[in-house]
Amino acid sequence: MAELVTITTLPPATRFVVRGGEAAIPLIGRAFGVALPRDACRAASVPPRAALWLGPDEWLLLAPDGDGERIASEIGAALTGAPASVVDISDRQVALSVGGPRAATVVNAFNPLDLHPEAFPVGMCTRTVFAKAEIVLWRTAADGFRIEVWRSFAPYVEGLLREAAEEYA
Amino acid sequence: MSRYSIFSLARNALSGHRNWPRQWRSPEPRREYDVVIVGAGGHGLATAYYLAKEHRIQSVAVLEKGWLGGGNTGRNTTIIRSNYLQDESAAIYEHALKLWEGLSAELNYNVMYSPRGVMMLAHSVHDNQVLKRHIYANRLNGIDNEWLSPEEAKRFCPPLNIGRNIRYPVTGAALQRRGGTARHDAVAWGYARGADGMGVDIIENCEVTGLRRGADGAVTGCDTTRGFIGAKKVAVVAAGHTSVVMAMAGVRMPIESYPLQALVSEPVKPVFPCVVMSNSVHAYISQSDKGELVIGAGTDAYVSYSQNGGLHVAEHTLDAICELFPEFRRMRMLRNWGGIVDVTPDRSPIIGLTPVAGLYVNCGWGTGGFKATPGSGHVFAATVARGEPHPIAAPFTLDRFRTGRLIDEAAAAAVAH
Amino acid sequence: MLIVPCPHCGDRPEIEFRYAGPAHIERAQRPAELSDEDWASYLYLRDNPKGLHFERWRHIHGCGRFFNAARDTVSDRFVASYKAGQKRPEIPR
Amino acid sequence: MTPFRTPAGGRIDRGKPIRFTFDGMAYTGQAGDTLASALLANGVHLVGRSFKYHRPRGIVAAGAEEPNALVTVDRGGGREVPNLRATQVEIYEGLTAISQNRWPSLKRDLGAVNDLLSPLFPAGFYYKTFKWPRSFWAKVYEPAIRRSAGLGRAPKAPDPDRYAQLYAHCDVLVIGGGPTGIAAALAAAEAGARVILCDEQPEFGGSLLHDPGATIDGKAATEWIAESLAALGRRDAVVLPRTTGFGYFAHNFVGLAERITDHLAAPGARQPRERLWQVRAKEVVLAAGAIERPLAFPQNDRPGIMLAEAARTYLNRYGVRPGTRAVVITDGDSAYRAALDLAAAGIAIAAIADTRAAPPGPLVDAARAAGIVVHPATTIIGTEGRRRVHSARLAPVGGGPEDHVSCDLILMSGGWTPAVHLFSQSRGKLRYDEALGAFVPGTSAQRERSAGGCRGTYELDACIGEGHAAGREAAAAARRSPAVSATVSGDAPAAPLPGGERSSQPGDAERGRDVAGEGALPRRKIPKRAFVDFQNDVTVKDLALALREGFRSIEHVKRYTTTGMATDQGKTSNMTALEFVATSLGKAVPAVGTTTFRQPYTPVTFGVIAGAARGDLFEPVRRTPIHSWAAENGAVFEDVGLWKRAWYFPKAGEDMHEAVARECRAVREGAGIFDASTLGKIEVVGPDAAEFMNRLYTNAWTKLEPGRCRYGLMLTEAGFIMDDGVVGRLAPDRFHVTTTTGGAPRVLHHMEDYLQTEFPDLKVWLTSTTEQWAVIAVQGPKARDVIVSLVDGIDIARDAMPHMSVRLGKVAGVPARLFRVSFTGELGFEINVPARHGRAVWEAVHAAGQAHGIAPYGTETMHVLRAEKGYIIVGQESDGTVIPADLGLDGMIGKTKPDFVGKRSLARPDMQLADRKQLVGLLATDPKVTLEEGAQVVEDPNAPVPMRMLGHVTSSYASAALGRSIALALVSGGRARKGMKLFVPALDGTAQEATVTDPVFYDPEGKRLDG
Ligand SMILES: Cc1cc2nc3c(=O)[nH]c(=O)nc-3n(C[C@H](O)[C@H](O)[C@H](O)COP(=O)(O)OP(=O)(O)OC[C@H]3O[C@@H](n4cnc5c(N)ncnc54)[C@H](O)[C@@H]3O)c2cc1C
Ligand SMILES: NC(=O)c1ccc[n+]([C@@H]2O[C@H](COP(=O)([O-])OP(=O)(O)OC[C@H]3O[C@@H](n4cnc5c(N)ncnc54)[C@H](O)[C@@H]3O)[C@@H](O)[C@H]2O)c1
Ligand SMILES: Cc1cc2nc3c(=O)[nH]c(=O)nc-3n(C[C@H](O)[C@H](O)[C@H](O)COP(=O)(O)O)c2cc1C
Ligand SMILES: [Zn+2]
Repeated sequence: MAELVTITTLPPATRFVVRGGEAAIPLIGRAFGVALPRDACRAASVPPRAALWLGPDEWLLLAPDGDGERIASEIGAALTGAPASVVDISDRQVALSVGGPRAATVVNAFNPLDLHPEAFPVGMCTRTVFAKAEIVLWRTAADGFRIEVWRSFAPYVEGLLREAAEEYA
Repeated sequence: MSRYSIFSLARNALSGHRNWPRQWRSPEPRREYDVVIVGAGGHGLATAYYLAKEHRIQSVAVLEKGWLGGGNTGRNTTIIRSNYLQDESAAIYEHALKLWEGLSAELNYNVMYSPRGVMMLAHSVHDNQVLKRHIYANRLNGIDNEWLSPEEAKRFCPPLNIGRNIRYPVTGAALQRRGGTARHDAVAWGYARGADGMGVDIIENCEVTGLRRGADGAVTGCDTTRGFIGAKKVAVVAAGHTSVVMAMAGVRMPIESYPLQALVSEPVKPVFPCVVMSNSVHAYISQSDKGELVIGAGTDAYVSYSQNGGLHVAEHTLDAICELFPEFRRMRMLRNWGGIVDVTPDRSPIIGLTPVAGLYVNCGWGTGGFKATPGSGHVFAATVARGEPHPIAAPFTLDRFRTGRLIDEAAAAAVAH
Repeated sequence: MLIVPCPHCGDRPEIEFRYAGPAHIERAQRPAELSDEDWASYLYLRDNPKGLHFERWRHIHGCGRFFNAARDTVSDRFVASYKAGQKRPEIPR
Repeated sequence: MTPFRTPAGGRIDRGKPIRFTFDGMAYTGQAGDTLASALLANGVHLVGRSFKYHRPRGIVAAGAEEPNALVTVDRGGGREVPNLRATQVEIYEGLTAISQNRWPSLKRDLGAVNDLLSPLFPAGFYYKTFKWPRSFWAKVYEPAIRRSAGLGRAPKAPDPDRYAQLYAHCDVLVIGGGPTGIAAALAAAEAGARVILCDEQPEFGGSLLHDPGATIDGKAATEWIAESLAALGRRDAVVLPRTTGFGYFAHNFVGLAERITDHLAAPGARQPRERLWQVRAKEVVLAAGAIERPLAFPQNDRPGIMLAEAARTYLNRYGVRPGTRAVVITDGDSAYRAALDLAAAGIAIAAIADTRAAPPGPLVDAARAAGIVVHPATTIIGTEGRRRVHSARLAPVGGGPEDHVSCDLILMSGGWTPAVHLFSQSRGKLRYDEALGAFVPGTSAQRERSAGGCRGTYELDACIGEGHAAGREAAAAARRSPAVSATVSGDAPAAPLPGGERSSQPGDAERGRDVAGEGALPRRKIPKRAFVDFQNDVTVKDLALALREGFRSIEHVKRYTTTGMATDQGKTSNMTALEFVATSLGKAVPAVGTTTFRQPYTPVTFGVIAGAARGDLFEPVRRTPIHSWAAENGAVFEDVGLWKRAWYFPKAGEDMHEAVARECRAVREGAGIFDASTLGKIEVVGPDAAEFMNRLYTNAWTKLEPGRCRYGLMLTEAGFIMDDGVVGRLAPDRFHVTTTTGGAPRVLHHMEDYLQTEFPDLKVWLTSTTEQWAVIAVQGPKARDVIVSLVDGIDIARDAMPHMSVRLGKVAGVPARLFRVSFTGELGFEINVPARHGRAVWEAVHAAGQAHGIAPYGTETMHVLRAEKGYIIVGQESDGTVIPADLGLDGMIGKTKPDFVGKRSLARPDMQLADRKQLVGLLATDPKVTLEEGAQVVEDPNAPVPMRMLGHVTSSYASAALGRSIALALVSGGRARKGMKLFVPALDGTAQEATVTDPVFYDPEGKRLDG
């Protein structure tokens, strides 16, 4: 029988927080290769890269580990004259994946959002809370979530996920 | 007023308790009083009592929109202590504590003041520093407060978990032995009975809806749901509703009203001998004489007059209670309620005169004014009677927000570095 | 736990937000020119109404934005929410 | 089978006997029994003692409203729960139940003397006495009162069980799974709604479970239930048995408590004991049924006296005969159904006493037809029997000859109370229905509707109809308007809720509730010892006494007599009390009003609310990337906010003092290495970055060159010091801002606040980088020598990289931001590297430092070193009441800046006073004495208490470098007191003399920084 819930730590990644004025937004998207989504709480992805809307002027860019310098310089070059902030936070956070038929239930143990597929469809992402920690939650598949969490909070979030998954083991 | 004692109780038992007199009357309001007090909470009633008793001002009405004692006085976790850091605070709370010690006798009403000790827990080096600073200051102010090691704390409160395996192990505690609890309702009732016995009119179901001012700007009385009631002086003691009442006289206040929650467990036989407070994990707990664990939760984060709070606030508190007292995890919550607390920017009260002649205010006690009830009423009565602040009340002016001379207990507890 | 309407993200649970006090209290362009009274009133005096309240919230664990909302402080019902900088809406009493 | 079991019928499993004990006696029940039904099946009626008078008490009800039958269930190993209602405890093999509040035994309870003394204990007796002598209260009286209070005992060992939590959302939440609730859930699910249906009982069906003759849609009720539940399953509805809706909060947020393992003999190891459901429902349907009301007649509390419907439930649902010969006392119809069912089962019905003059209707006719004697206009004036009732005394309502009827069961029915608890918690307004003699839901305050019994509708068909309609409408409403926050049903305006109706909600609780005026109480004959609140032993006489003493508000009556304050929260008593108060005062019931309904509906375990929050999951434990190295190298940690920080690194045999002295020496003489990763970091980027910094910090930033750093001071708008930290300018439009460890989130929030709401025109953006960087501080005269071989691409020579500068390059092969800064007064560097490399770079530096005697040091040494230099720590030297001038930091204030946050406040009168507390050094006259932090500073230690205090010691250490103790203090007018001798009293009555000095003790010229 397939497991009802799987919780795994994902490999290191390149991450940027980009923020900026209107003019910068399309430029960043073009340079990064993924247009920054303008709809609230939506992620856009052109594998292996993705851009997650975090706020009206804030996005989280995800890319494979090691791409950081190239991305920084490409975006930097594209941004001539358009003010923006591009900050490498690859090491600020780590990622967990929660998958399986009970994935949403386990996330909902400590996250208060409605994770019904109609309310939180694949491709939706948002900063939110997980018990006493802040996370970014991204639904990557019908029964799969990626959780981005600040490094020092990760053991806590993972511990709670495992605690919630206990009864489905 | 008939005196209460074991003899009167026995005598009345023989007559089937048919002859007990009313504890207070329900008079019709008169047209005018020397002093009208808005709000029959503990502070308002105590003010009336001391006005009549110590200042011989007996033409006093206490107007209450609901039932007396039904505000925060009737819904607080009853913790009494005086081990405050700032001299000004220490003075007023200690003044109150001294009055608590004789209050049952003074009122001929058992308010069940129970000096069972209030223990404040430390959970870090920083907490130790802050609590010790309190102890040093308290001692020189003549207030008892002592430092306990975790083991001593456990001896004083056997259910306490001083294990090292908890998230924030207990690193020590400050104990004020004279601190404790009292029966909140009895405080209101005892003062009501005492004031009533000296001729004060306590008028329930009488909401103040307007404050009238004369040509000279001074107050002349109150519009109420039971008609206009004239007054030479009006003293507002309306706790969570201070802003609402003061706005009737056009005075804006440095006050915000927040819901503050508390809860009780089902009653059990005595297990918890004292009061324990932990500021850093946010838990307050004692056991009432009836057996419930009485637990204070936090304020909700937003201004509200709903007398109701969110489950997550109580949840946060019970997290902490279960961590410190793991044997209570199987206990059950019986009732959870809220009050409306009036919070000032420096978390200290405002007692005294206002920009409007004849209008006095006593408010801002926020989450901690029950313990001050006798002291607050005592110094406020003097302030209202004399028209100038009682020395103990003097630092707690409205004007301190202009000058910046705040009395900030919370800030002095400081932040972690 | 309230549901707070974020003008950017929609209805979200209260624990994602931080309440940030009354709205539309403007900081003076040149505070130095204010009297002590006026400055104290800016810093400390609050309407604290029982009823309709214009207030600030920040969707701190969401989009991160500060915004304004109108809420009844008796029923805790939200009647409006709008972005920071927008005008206070007319709300029929 | 046990003696009182019927030969057939009921919903118990007759094939599955289950053994359990009660007070050590072994009994057998059947699967499906509650403890109450199993005890009754065994003929056990005496199950508890009352709170105050220790009167023998039996089982009154069959559900959540039970006031009397409270027991402790002990599963061993800390799994002990007091005060459980026997009517809700499902039996399992080996269940151990214990009665409460009796000593030495339930049958022979010494506390029962209280009953004899009861004349001395009327309501509120303790307020009137125990005041003399004063010292006796705390030592004698109060302990005695406390001992006799309480019911069960609190568990003594930590609870080993786990508790789960879940947030859930749905279109329609249905609370109560009787016929109404099932119909509602089904209708909603069929309309396509996401549905959650819960019931506190193990089985769905509610009243149908004891109504075997009932039919729905032409089917037997049980069949209808099974089919309906199957249909709900097919539609993915969440159906939760053993789940109590306990709290209805704002914005349709409802708390449910699910009991998962308490009914199991051997719970699975992975199963949580209970689960907290926090449900956000677009619409709620309340279908909680109604609760039967007891009657307040004299001696109505004896074992064997129970609610009529409860007796019917025991008979029909559990196959138990609760007696052999019953008297029924009622003022309505429904008790006749119980009488008929009992009679049919062979229980003699000695009489039905009906207080109505001429009870009408088919049920009455049916009773008469069955040969049951019905006495109209008859009431009950007393009962007899000590541990079980053995007779009833009946008499005509208006008085007259009395009739002694022997019986071992009395069924009482005083009508029905709709379960409006959750409706009322939702802040809906109740309406008093004269015909029903009960409060029913009036205007809703939230998106909710009530149906069936909890709305006063008792006909089965009508209940089904209402349930259906409620479910259908709720589904439609959920579809129409998905937002929970901004609407209530009907889209009412924002104004406070309309008046008129009686509210029993918080918020209005303190709004005018009538309190009767002066005037005599109508004289009424008060029945003797007629209990209103069984659990708290409140009698009609107590209520009368409260009224006589002037307690007129129902809230006062509640608090003075404690009626309704027991663990059942007055489910069976509140209406009786209220009606008594109303009639006594000559007022209409709604004019008196109810007390406030509060959560929880029934008690909820602390553990399920706390959930998984324990130990390391209580709050996040934040560890730095270097934590593991520190742990492996013997560090002792301290909690700083959520962080664990290395406090000191003792070597074998060293105590803290010795370790710190050694660490300090290492830094002053060679080099030390320190984990500063917890410092908050914020990247401030954009063309207006410098202008933004100008407005948020006291200092001026415009002229700071890229590559240089500056110490920044941040104030609150009230002018008090909020935070500080070193800020490096990386580029004209990019600052690397550091904050205190605890201040990081607060500072970012504060910055965002001003940026978004006061200065939205500034083009600058903020990003937290606290956890991006591991920060390794290398401090000491050899610091440069230690790192020079590891640094790549940066010239770290003395002049190439001066104090307070920042460079980008590589350290130990890793991209780094290298700061030359010092918080020790020594030459120092702070190496910022991406967190994942933190430990490797630390190890490289540590290895490179071996040649220079490098030592790892912790926060304690850091504190000592900075104190020797007079550097402040926000939160230690400052405390939220301190302004820059107090700390001698006026120099940090950009004099030419027209404004910054906090500037205006510094001009307020109090900020100018000469007697403000100012930071100074304090040197104890005895250099070996380390003053205690927090101790007060005074002029005259012999002055009388309360003594004037000048300030306090903020920091105090033994300084290895200076070979003596040092201290910093905030002292009133301190700077003008330099050279003066002051005193620091200790707790033992002695006092230390100390001299006021400059706060910089070590290298006052700052030469070492330039090393
Ligand atoms: C949950 C909770 C726990 C607490 N715990 C503690 C504790 O452990 N220790 C402690 O010391 N303090 C505690 N407090 C604080 C304490 O309860 C209050 O500070 C104190 O009781 C205030 O007393 P008061 O008489 O000023 O106010 P209240 O008792 O609130 O009295 C004010 C009265 O004014 C009336 N009123 C308002 N407006 C009008 C009007 N327009 N017309 C007529 N009447 C009006 C109100 O109805 C009310 O009765 C707690 C508070 C709460 C809510
Ligand atoms: N006078 C009368 O004749 C009379 C009186 C009352 C009831 N009734 C009968 O009762 C029925 C009423 O049906 P109904 O469905 O409205 O009520 P019900 O009593 O059949 O069902 C209510 C259900 O709600 C559950 N419940 C109550 N509060 C709860 C909570 N907070 N959380 C979880 N579950 C909770 C109860 O356990 C019960 O199963 C009808 O069949 C009617 O004939 C008759
Ligand atoms: C110290 C204290 C102890 C209490 N004990 C009980 C109790 O044993 N039973 C109970 O039902 N309520 C108890 N309450 C709560 C009151 O019933 C009530 O909830 C509170 O006074 C607030 O009023 P409200 O809920 O009517 O708004 C207690 C309250 C306090 C302050
Ligand atoms: Zn948002």
